Amino acid sequence: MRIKQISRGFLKGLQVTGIHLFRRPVTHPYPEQRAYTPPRFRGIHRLIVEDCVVCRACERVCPVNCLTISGVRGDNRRFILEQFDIDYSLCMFCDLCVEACPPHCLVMGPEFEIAAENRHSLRRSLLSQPKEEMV
Amino acid sequence: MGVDHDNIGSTNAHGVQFAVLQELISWARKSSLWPMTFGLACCAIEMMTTGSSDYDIDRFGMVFRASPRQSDVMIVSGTVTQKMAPVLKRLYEQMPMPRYVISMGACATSGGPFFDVYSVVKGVDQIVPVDIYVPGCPPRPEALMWGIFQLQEKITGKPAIPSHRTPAPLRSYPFWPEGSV
Amino acid sequence: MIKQSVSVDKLIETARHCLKEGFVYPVLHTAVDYETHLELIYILRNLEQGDDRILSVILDANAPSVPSLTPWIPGLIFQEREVYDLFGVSYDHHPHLTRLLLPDKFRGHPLRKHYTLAEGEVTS
Amino acid sequence: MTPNREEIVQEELMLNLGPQHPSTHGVFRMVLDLQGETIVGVTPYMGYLHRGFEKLAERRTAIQYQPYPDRWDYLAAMFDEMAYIGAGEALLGIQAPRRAQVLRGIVMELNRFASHLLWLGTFLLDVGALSPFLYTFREREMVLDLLMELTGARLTYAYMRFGGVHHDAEDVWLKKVRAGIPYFRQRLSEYRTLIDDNEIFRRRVEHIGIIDGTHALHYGLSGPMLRASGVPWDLRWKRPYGIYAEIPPRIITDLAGDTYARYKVRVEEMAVSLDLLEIFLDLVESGPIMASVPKVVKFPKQETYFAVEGPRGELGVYLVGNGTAYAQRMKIRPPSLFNLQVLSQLLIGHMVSDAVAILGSIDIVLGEVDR
Repeated sequence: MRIKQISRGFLKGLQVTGIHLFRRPVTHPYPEQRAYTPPRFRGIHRLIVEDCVVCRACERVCPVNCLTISGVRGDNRRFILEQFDIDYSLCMFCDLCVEACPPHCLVMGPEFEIAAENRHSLRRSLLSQPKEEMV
Repeated sequence: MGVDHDNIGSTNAHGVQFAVLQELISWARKSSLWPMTFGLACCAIEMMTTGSSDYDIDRFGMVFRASPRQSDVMIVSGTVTQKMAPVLKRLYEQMPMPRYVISMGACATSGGPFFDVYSVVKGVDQIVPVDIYVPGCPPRPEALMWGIFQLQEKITGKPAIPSHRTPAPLRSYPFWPEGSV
Repeated sequence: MIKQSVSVDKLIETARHCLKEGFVYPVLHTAVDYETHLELIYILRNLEQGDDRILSVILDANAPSVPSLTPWIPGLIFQEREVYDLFGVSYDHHPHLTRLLLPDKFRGHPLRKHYTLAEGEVTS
Repeated sequence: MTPNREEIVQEELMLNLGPQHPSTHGVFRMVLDLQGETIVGVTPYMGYLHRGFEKLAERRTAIQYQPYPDRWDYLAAMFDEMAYIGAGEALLGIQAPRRAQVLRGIVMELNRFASHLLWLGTFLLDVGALSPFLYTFREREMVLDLLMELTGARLTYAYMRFGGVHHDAEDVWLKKVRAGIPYFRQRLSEYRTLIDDNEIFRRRVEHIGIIDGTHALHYGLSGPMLRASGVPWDLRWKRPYGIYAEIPPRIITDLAGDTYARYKVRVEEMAVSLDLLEIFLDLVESGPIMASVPKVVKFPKQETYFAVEGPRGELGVYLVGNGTAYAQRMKIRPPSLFNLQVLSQLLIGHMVSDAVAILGSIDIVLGEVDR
């Protein structure tokens, strides 16, 4: 009786394992194939520099103060952006700055591969993003 | 015959031999980085996921070890508090040389969202030396893997990521084939 | 949210009365710092009727002390330790009153309003 | 010459488990007093992940604090958001529109399913089975990807807002979730074939860590821990919030109160979550997803207690406002911390190998225990 019970559980387990031999593998071939990112994915920020009015709404709403923004008043009384830095060692990718931006010029893109060897190189300026990142 | 570490890479009579040997050693180190199961907070869940079936970190020769004595790399995954800091330092000291530290997530890198909290250490680099910082809150498993590739590059001095990479596919679920509406 | 104010010396009596009425389920225990005084909150629940009872105890902010309810409501043992840890309220006759969350070397009680960051530096 | 059994002097041994230990589910530490293999005393230590969430609520504005609840209980972030947002909405007197409430229900049940999947995998890892970990994580990954498509992040969603939700769900996404339900049901029955009849698993978890209903009540246990002891208490229907008021109750209980009962209750709850998802998907109707909310959120001088039924139990927020954008005090009721209070009672008298299984069955998340 007991042997019957034990062997039943054992065979049922083997059956589940056996079925998996014929299933498609699920592992993503990551470094050879880029990672899947949905359209709403919250990765590294992108800034449309021309649209920014230096209102600093994003700086004020950021819970961790990771944004540094400064601008000068140019001709026809418009502010021109001088500095727009995000410290990615602090940023928690929470989307609040994007939500607060009145001209919708700050968005979050699909890139997330930004590991670095020291903390200072995680501080990035959004003014001069490489072209390939802007795709 | 022991290896004279000072001579590795130098241009003496045996220079070529040692350069090849060094390459072999760093290749071996790079291909068998055994991380320690050292989960602290939210990032630990993503670290576990990195070892699970969808990401399968074993492909790169990384097997999670439960003991610091058997591991080469410590992935500090999560917030380090003042209560945890002495434990972390002791675990680091128990690891054999050469040892590497990956600081995973904003909390371990700089305190992150908790940078002004009374009980949190502002960055794990105040306690142990860090090799690679992976930002994100928490970083997705691919971001951690990217950090691991950076560490492999640091060890060997050669690129660890293939130069040609295919674009990302659409996510296909078994119940929702790619591209169906 | 109907709060019942209780004085410190009537606390045990009121709690035992609540237990007799079936409010045995401890939901929450915490303190609120109003700088002039501390307010202790106990929320107890009667699972059969499904309603809550909230007890509020006003304490002196300088030397807060209150009798422990753990012998009657065992589910408060960690909660009272936590309030002792973070607010510095001392509970009389608590079975094991030590810091719950912070290291033993920690100075000060961080959830008090006048607490500053420098106060809590752990001396190692 | 080997001494007789009686002649061996039994000494007490102190065994330290943690804070770095693979089966403590985080940085939890307990010191076991052993007599031979039997546990005679347990001292739990916690606080290795104390991150001061309650103090942060007094230092960040209500809007700025919105991403933080995700980090309390990182396995079930939607419930933390719901507890904080629900408490805030009760203070501000806002009600979310119907579509937002249905969407909240959908994401919460998806998240409960994902959280129980992770628990199932790691619990079986604790009792010695490796392969269910790989299977449950495969399915969990699908749920997380569905949630990532909706919210943009995998664990820390920051999805709910005062007065609604942040993103609207497309029809395609809702169809995807609906297509996933039969698939997940099938996988769930596959796990049950693998696990339920397994003799080793049954003998490792049955009749250990028993707690009866009266004790469970007095210690303030909640969630599956309470229901596995035979107390039918589920906040989703006993204190309905949001859309749950319209759903007929399905409370899963078990009388045994042991580790196996807790396993059964959680697995049944996963099936209930899938059923609820189906009901919620039928209730989706078009409409706005945000109510009108003032630009600057200021909590009035009141206090409130709002609780939701998380995967681990009653997750409540006690919020005191003071008329500014900052809270006077916010207290989290962590279900895991209350559930941990019975740990020493559950463990004493058992073997060391049972300790890991019992601790796994409590399902603690240290982010929530220590806050």
